[in-house]
Amino acid sequence: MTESPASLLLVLAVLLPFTGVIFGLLIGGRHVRTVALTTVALGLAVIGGIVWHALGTCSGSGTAIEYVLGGWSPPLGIRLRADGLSVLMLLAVAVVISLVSVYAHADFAPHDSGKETRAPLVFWLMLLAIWGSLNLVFVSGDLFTLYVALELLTFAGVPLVALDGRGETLRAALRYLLFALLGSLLYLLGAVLLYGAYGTLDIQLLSQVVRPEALSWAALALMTVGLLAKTALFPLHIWLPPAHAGAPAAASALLSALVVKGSWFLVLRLWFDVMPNVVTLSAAQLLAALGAAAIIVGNIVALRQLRLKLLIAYSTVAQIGYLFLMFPLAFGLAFAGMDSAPALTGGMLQTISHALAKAAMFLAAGLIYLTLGHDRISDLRGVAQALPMTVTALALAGASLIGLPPSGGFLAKWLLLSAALESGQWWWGAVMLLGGLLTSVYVFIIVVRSLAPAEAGWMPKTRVPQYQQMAVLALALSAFLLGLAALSPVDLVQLGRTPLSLLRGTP
Amino acid sequence: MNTATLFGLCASMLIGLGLYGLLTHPHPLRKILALNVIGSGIFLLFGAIAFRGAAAGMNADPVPQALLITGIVVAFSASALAVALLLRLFEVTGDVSLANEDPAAHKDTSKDRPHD
Amino acid sequence: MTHALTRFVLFALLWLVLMPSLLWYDLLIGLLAVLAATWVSLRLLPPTRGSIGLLALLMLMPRFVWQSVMAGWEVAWRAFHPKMPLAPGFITYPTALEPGLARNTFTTLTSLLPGSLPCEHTRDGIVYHVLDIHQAHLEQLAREEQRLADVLPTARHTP
Amino acid sequence: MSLLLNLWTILAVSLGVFFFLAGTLGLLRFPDVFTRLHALTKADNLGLGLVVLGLLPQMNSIHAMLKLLLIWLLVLFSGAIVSQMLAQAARSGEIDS
Amino acid sequence: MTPSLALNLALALLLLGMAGWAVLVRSTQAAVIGFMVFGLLLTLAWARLDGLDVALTEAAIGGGLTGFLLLGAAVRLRSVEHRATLQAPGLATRILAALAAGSVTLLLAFAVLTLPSPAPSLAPAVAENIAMTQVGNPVTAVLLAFRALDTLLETLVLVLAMLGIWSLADDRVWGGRPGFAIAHDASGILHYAARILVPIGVVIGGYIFWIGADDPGGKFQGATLLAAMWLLLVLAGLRDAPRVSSQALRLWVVLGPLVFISVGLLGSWLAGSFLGYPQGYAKLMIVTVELALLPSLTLILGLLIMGAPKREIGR
Repeated sequence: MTESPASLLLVLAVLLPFTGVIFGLLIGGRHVRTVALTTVALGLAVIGGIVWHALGTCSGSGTAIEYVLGGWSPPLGIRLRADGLSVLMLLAVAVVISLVSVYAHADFAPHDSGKETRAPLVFWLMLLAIWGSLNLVFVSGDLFTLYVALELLTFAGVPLVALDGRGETLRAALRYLLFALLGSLLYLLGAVLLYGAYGTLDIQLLSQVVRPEALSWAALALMTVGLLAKTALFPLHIWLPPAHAGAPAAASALLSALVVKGSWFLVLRLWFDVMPNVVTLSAAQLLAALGAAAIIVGNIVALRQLRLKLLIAYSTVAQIGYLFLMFPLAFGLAFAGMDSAPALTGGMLQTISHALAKAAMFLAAGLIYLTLGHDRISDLRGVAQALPMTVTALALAGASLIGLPPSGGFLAKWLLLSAALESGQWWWGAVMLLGGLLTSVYVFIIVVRSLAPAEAGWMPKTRVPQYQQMAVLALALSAFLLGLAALSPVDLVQLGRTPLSLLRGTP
Repeated sequence: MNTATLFGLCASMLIGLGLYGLLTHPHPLRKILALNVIGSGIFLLFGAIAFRGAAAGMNADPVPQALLITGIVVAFSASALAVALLLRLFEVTGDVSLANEDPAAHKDTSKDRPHD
Repeated sequence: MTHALTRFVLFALLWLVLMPSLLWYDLLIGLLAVLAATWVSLRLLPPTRGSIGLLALLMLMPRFVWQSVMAGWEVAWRAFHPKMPLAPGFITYPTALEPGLARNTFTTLTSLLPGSLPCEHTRDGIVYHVLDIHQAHLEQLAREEQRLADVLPTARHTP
Repeated sequence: MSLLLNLWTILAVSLGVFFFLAGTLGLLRFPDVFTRLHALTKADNLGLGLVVLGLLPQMNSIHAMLKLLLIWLLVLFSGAIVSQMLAQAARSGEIDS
Repeated sequence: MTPSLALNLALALLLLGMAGWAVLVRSTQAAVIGFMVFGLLLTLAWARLDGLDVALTEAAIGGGLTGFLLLGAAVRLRSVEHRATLQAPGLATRILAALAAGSVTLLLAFAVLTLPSPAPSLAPAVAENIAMTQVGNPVTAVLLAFRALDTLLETLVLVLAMLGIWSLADDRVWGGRPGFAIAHDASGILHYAARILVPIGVVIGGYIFWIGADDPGGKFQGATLLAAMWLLLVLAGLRDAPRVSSQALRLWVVLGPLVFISVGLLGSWLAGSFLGYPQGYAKLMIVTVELALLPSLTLILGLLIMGAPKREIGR
């Protein structure tokens, strides 16, 4: 256990964004953007400190960062804990949040009159709230605190979905809320059962006492189903496309790139850290089968979309599918007594590269909409002329989604593919390849259409500021260059983690 | 049968009832109500578990009871947000249907403005 | 000032009934709550016009509690009686009480009386629903109004 | 002594329950919303009062008794207000019997 | 069968009956009223399960405020009730839903029957450590010491929900007042009730709040009662709903969370841990947090009921 003053950074990572929300609300008016951007800058420093600290211990003892709140150690109290998975997610989310903030600088500017307006206040406060809630999801070591974190995330996401105020976005927001509430209730139900059975909600303690018995199995099933509804895994995805496509571009980027990852991360925690010895390979296969269906269905429906934003939203449905392929791969390897680390690393890379690439794509779509005044895929000509950087970003982000080298998506798929072959589950590899093929079709269509020259005399509807394009490009470039992480000397993912095969006990 | 088991079983049935209501009612307000029934069932189950944990001179385990208070408040906030959203939807569209809008709405019409 | 003091004492008594502790911090919180209540009460019910002596009102309480016993007994009798003797109807009681505080206090107290239920304020007076239209409700209401006016001399219209 | 007090409690609470029963019976038997309001408010007021009186000797301190009486008074007052509001609403046709 | 078991059994059956009514009855208003009765019965169930704190919270928030909220919505949506129920699902959906619900119930019933005995419990751990928190009520000790982080986060949940509701306003009326129903009849009975009851409610709310340190009760229950008093004032037309742009309102709303976080940070300085309390000062710090939370919670709970801003800012 490492509890140095630096561990207090975990508390700050959660509370700093929320303090920003409080001050933003209090000061309000035209200053909310300033408050938000200041908070983002401070938050970046905090996350930087955590990463630096983690890298320091990583080369040394290799233990997770822990913080026991109020000095009351679990099971009575609550502890925060950041292992490699948490640190990576903290970092990825911080990058996306700050670049989205840069992008949104002009879109949610204070009103000229100096009077407070609705959309900027809500956007900036909810951006901070999403950040704080996600950080809490990543570092919380307690199942009930995680429930509160899930609800915070939902309450921060719903106003962004409905930010536009039109009837259809309100409907999408309400549907999203109902799905999400059922999801968190099922999660809570599972947590209640676990407390009834083992008398603790602390993840570390629970993982030591949980037994493969009917009660644990029921809890795991309920919690997983609930979280899948929140993650929008096929067939529980129907709420996602209208909710994500109807929001303003910057909000869509937050929702699609980040918010769905919160509940996904919890599935990962439950299966890999809380109850690895309860999980069966067939359950993992079932999860991956849903993922495979999501990949196929999501991509095919995406191909049939006429509007860019809906296409990107359906592409999220498909990409969420990928995130679940790692489950049977990792458990397959662990069952066979092999090292499951590459599968886990592959899955994490997939998540992070999707977060970066999807944020880039939604923001790019926003710029395209501003320039053209519409986002019909059939009529994208002139875009490359007006927005060269944005189209480059779109292509780079697309390349990462497809999995072209040296993108993060490539490295992720490479690791997952080799895990599939190694564990003798080639069919998941086949699904990945097919998904990549389908993805490449729509990415290709979008890029080619945007490259078409505009009609003579065509003028962009709005001139897009250069820095917005640069923010999008930075996101896409990070996704594209993420593959170079393979060159990194340390595997941060495994920081403070016990190999799965050890947790399960030798088969 | 002891008190905890009795209320635990009652809670299981409440959760099932709520789930059925949530899945079958088309009216969003009924769905919100059903979610509240599910929530109450979960809380009651947790209460039964707390009651089983009576020890050290306490009539019930206070940790779940404290968590329940948090849970009830969170559930209320969720209901309030959902109701406000529903009323706003009614105000804007004159309807409360959650059904998918007709496929034509997915096509681009130049009059709508998805974002700016 | 006396009004404020009376109310303060009444609320302080209420607090002591709820929390009969003489520890200084309990009393401090109690003082805060009582001061807040007195302030709210003075804002909501300024003592200048149509003032109701709360103390005087409390003196009336026992009588109306007794009336409510009779009322319960009467309803139970009618409900259990096989023939269910009812002759319901509306009567209008022309009151001299000022609209607002005084009149509402009157209707609230008389809603406890046997067999009558205030339902509406009209220009002619207060409309009561009664269970038995043949009983002498108007006379009884007049007696109650006199009692109320005795403890609250300012409650009546100056004719 | 305590036997006598327990006897009093049983007697008074039973009587209270009897009046609650009367109120419910009236609710079912009486013809319209106004008469039902009579049944509900007046019988239940008395029922609650008797239950409170019955429970008084079971309280272990004076202030617990005062608290119980206070609850009764508050319920009495709220009941009087609510019955007037309901009667007004019924009279103006906002609710139907 | 012992009387106690008979009582429990009757209560459980009533609960199921009322929940069944709330879920299955055709009319939405009838369903909501059923749900409110269900909430009252649930309060009794909590008392049977020795959860007086929970019973109070359930009565105040679970049954009372939620019921009020849903009833208001049901009345407002009366005109679309018929249309909304037209799209009732077919028999196949109903059967599938019943199967899903039934299997979850069976799964849970099975889980309940296989819960281990003796039950694991943190009660001994609470008993061992409660002296250090200097509060007498174990539930309060859990809420404000052992698991204070959850309570801090919960206040943030409330703030976010309030912001979420405000965000549903029309742009033109941003900053205005919620369109909460108001009766301006100064001689009306509601008006009268508010003027008499509210001050009494303030004393009782203060008492419920303060008793929470050692006995069942606490800031949430107290704040709910105070919020109800505020709603009564607004409903009776004695006070208007506040402007959401009001600086004073916002200050009071964020006061609780802000003090909570500050006290937490103070703990990390003085006691070496965030939300830790230095020896001997636990109760003082807990009371400070609770006192700051009371007005914030009161306002937020009231605002959650009042809904989104609807009326323009009058000048």
